[in-house]
Amino acid sequence: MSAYNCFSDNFNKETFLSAIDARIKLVVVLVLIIMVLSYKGVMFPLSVAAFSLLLCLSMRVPVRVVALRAAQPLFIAAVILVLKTFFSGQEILFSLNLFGIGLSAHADGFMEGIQITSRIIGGVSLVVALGFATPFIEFVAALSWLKVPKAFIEIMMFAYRYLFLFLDDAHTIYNAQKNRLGYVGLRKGLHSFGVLTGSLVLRGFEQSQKTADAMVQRGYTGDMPILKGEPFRTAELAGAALIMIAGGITWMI
Amino acid sequence: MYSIVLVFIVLLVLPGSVFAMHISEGILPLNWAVLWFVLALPFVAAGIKRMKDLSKNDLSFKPLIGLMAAVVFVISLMPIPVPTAGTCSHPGGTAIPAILVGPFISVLITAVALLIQALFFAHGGLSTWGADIVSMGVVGAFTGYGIFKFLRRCNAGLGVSAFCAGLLSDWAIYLTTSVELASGIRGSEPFLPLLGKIVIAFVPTQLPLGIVEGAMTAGMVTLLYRRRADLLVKLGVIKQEQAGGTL
Amino acid sequence: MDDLMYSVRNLSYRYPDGTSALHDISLDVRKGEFIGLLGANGSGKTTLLKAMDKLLKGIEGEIYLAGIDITKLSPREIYRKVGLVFQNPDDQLFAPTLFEDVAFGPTNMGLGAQDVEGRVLHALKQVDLEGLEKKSVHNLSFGQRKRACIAGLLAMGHETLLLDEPTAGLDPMGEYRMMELLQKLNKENGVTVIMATHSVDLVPVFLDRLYILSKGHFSRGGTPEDVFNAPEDMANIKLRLPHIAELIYRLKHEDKLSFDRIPLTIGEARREILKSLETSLKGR
Amino acid sequence: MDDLMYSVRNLSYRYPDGTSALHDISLDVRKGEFIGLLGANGSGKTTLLKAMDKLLKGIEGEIYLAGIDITKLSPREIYRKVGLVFQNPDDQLFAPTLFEDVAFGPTNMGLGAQDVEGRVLHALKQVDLEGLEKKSVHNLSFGQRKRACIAGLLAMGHETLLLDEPTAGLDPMGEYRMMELLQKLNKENGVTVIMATHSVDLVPVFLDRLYILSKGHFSRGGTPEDVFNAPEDMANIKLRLPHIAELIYRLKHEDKLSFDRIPLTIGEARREILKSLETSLKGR
Ligand SMILES: Nc1ncnc2c1ncn2[C@@H]1O[C@H](COP(=O)(O)OP(=O)(O)OP(=O)(O)O)[C@@H](O)[C@H]1O
Ligand SMILES: Nc1ncnc2c1ncn2[C@@H]1O[C@H](COP(=O)(O)OP(=O)(O)OP(=O)(O)O)[C@@H](O)[C@H]1O
Ligand SMILES: [Mg+2]
Ligand SMILES: [Mg+2]
Repeated sequence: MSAYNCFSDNFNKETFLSAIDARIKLVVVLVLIIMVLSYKGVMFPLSVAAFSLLLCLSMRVPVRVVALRAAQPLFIAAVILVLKTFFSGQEILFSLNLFGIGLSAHADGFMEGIQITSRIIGGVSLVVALGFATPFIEFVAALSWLKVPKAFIEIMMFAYRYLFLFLDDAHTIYNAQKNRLGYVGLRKGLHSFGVLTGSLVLRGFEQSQKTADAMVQRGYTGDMPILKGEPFRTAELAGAALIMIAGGITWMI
Repeated sequence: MYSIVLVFIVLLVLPGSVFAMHISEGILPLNWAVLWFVLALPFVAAGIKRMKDLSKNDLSFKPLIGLMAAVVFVISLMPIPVPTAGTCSHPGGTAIPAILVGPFISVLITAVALLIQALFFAHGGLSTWGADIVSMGVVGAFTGYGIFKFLRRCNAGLGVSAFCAGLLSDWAIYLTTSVELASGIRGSEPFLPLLGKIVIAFVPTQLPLGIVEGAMTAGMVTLLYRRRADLLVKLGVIKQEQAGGTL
Repeated sequence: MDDLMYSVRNLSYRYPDGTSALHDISLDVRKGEFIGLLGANGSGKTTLLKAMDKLLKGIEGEIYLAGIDITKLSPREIYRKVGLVFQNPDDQLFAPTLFEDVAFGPTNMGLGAQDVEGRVLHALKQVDLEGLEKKSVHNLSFGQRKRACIAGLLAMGHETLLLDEPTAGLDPMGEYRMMELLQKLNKENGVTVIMATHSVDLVPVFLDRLYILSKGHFSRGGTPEDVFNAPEDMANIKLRLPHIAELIYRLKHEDKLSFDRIPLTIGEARREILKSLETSLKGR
Repeated sequence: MDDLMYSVRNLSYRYPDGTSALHDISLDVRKGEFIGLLGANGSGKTTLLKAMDKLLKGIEGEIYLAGIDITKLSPREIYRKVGLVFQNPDDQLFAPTLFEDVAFGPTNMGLGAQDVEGRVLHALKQVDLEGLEKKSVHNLSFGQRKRACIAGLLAMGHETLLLDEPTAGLDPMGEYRMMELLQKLNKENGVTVIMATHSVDLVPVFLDRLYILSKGHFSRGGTPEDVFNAPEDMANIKLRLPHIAELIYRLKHEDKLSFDRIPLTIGEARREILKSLETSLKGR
């Protein structure tokens, strides 16, 4: 199933990037995102995007997957660009006539659009690269180092473990229903969606009881143990600082 | 004006999936991103607190919430074909936990699902996480919960109440998303006309999608009622004397 | 050859997480054969069966079902011809009650209510689950759920069955009865059966031909006799001899009794032991 | 008697949906015993094991763990002493990766990271899963998941293990190795083992004592010899003889060879066959 197949975690390969401390990766990405969002202009976000995409390629993530991942945000970016160019701004760049509807492109609108678009491209590529370079577990450890409440992290760990199961379930039930012509016609379709959702929720309930039993039996008393981070490695810290400084300089130019 | 809207709609709905309810990374400038975070945080914190209280005496409560988050995650990624727009879109799914475990915990559940989606699916984003929590979590959950409780108090049936909760929470989410989007990409434009354009652009997908979401929510509650009425009683969705009766 | 039910050509598959589960697998199954897939845990049996049911995306190589490339068949066309029983019953059962679950398939096939009921009751009887129709599938014991899965397919009357360890978790009698049932379907109704299994003791009694998987490769194939005739490298493929064969093997090699061949079933073993006895008596 | 590990007194249990799964069960297990529960599908084995691990609410009767009524013990106190492996691995594995799942127990016991890692790696080695530490549990094959569950308990070093069909779904070699591992824990470390199983062929080789369940009642108990010595009513309890016993039984009753007793294992069978041969030779 496609949703499952393009999950980033599936593409974690053992690369130099996945070996880097997740805390460092997370902080670097957050800092770069803030720079991208606060930058006026397009150069910085686009160079960040180029940098992140290169990283993805170096991790041997299939280009198709990266494209798939970025497709939706890129599409939104395109729409915003068109919207901004044609429907806002004053300085007319050119006009065209589409099926009798007059449209004018505006230079200032276009500039604003480009600005937002580049922000999206930069931000999305950073997050995509982070997703591919960080196994879930290390991400969780990094969050806990960032003082995200433990209860939140626990919920996230449960969710992550079971969402694959439920994705499979949803897929199975959906196919079974389709085979039985469950989605022919509006009424039947709506009903089938209802049953599908209900079954998933029910499965969630029943599985959670079993999970709790299994956990109690192995010493669960209400708190999940979370991996403790190792001390930072100086080389990685230095590398991170270098990237952030380089980013900062590019940002200021 | 009308023609402008028309072109815009065509632009939006034609190629593949459109604006889902998620606001993707980078759309919001820093100031707005921060603002939505600040708005979202107290709700998430309240959700965590409430969950901690409830899980003190019930060791299976945290796993339950975690698994609900997984379920919401899956539901909010289900591609729903929207005939009027000729595309697929995703439901929000927040009304479901809102009815079952209350609005605050639902915000927490949504926040968790959104973070995983942002990181490993590039749906939504890190900097727009706050905004997405506010729309899909806070607004979605409180609308769904409020509507459901209100209708139940007016003696509406379980299915009907759930349907309306799902429908209205879906529409409320999309209104909020539109506001967030409009303010985020406004630039030098006036705010209200842009909001209008976005809202109208959403209509062909979101009107029918709301109905699907209503049907899902209603289907979920009726299925639970038929098969595990005891759970609904335990969660306080219905009262003991209502279990086993007719809808 | 047009009596081929399945023909798998150079099939390879890699899971999204990078695990390479099948390498260059080719196999042919003729109509009406009863085939076993054996192999260690994680050797790829389940993956192969799933690929044959077109449940995996992104396979390399080709799979032909009755001569037609399965990539050209819709799920509906496949499920009409082929039924797959999953290894874990919980992956398969989803309707609220046992009756509804088993009725699901026949209802899909567009049968009338009465027909459906007849089929469901018959199928439940075949797997010894009469009387539990109204029970929620979730509340069945593990072995009962396993039986329920099989009933769900029996009720549909497929011409080909793919079974992923159909007897795992069944009680000893149930295991035998299930194999007898499959044999009956195979012999009398001509159903082609392909099953993954770990029960080496049952294999020689029921199966026509075996394929042994090892780490995603075919390590060998043939009749049960062929396969169990090289006891030395069994350990590599995590197999062992059937107990009966093991006994005779030991009697032959350690106790130096004379046996012409290593029997695999109780019936054969009886004959061989009697024969060996005869020889000793004569030899005297 | 204070060497009793478990003492179950008149235990009955009815599931919320009305199914009466256990009636008036009493059993005693001494420290260091290796006990098997056998019985048809749905006879109540899983229910009994769950009751013994205090996972069921509303049981009738009493269960004593090392002399203490388990209703008086907190979950924490129970899990310190007793570990249960569920029948369906998917009910048991909950952490994202294999390593974490196995590490869950030891971490909760308050061990340091290094200790935990040592235990996890050792446990994974014992069940032949080295090298898969980072794999997501959801992506393991069925048999691998079953092994993972067992590793999760091994890593905790319990003094009593309850195992619900620990070898179901394991490959033939894996099954033997698992039983040998349990036997080693039992003999060398004095671990009390109580396992539900359908593998009649393995039972006589490894187990000290059996209890047979039938529709929620105890139908009989005793050593493997006692139990398999009444082959006639095996069918009622859905059991069969081990293959070896079946062979000798047939040789004795149908082929009229002389055997003093029905052996249950390959080793015994060899001796008996040689003895019988001797007798025939002499008789001539
Ligand atoms: N969904 C999955 N994602 C990634 N790897 C998987 C997945 N399912 C199975 N694998 C891996 O693929 C290999 C083959 O698995 P498969 O389930 O086909 O084995 P099997 O022969 O059926 O084993 P078993 O006897 O335990 O059922 C194993 O190494 C397993 O870990
Ligand atoms: N959760 C449940 N709710 C209601 N009935 C149940 C539940 N679980 C099991 N049962 C019923 O209780 C009886 C005993 O089930 P149990 O699971 O203990 O059998 P078992 O001996 O473990 O069988 P198997 O060999 O198939 O695992 C069965 O008739 C079963 O249908
Ligand atoms: Mg398998
Ligand atoms: Mg059981």
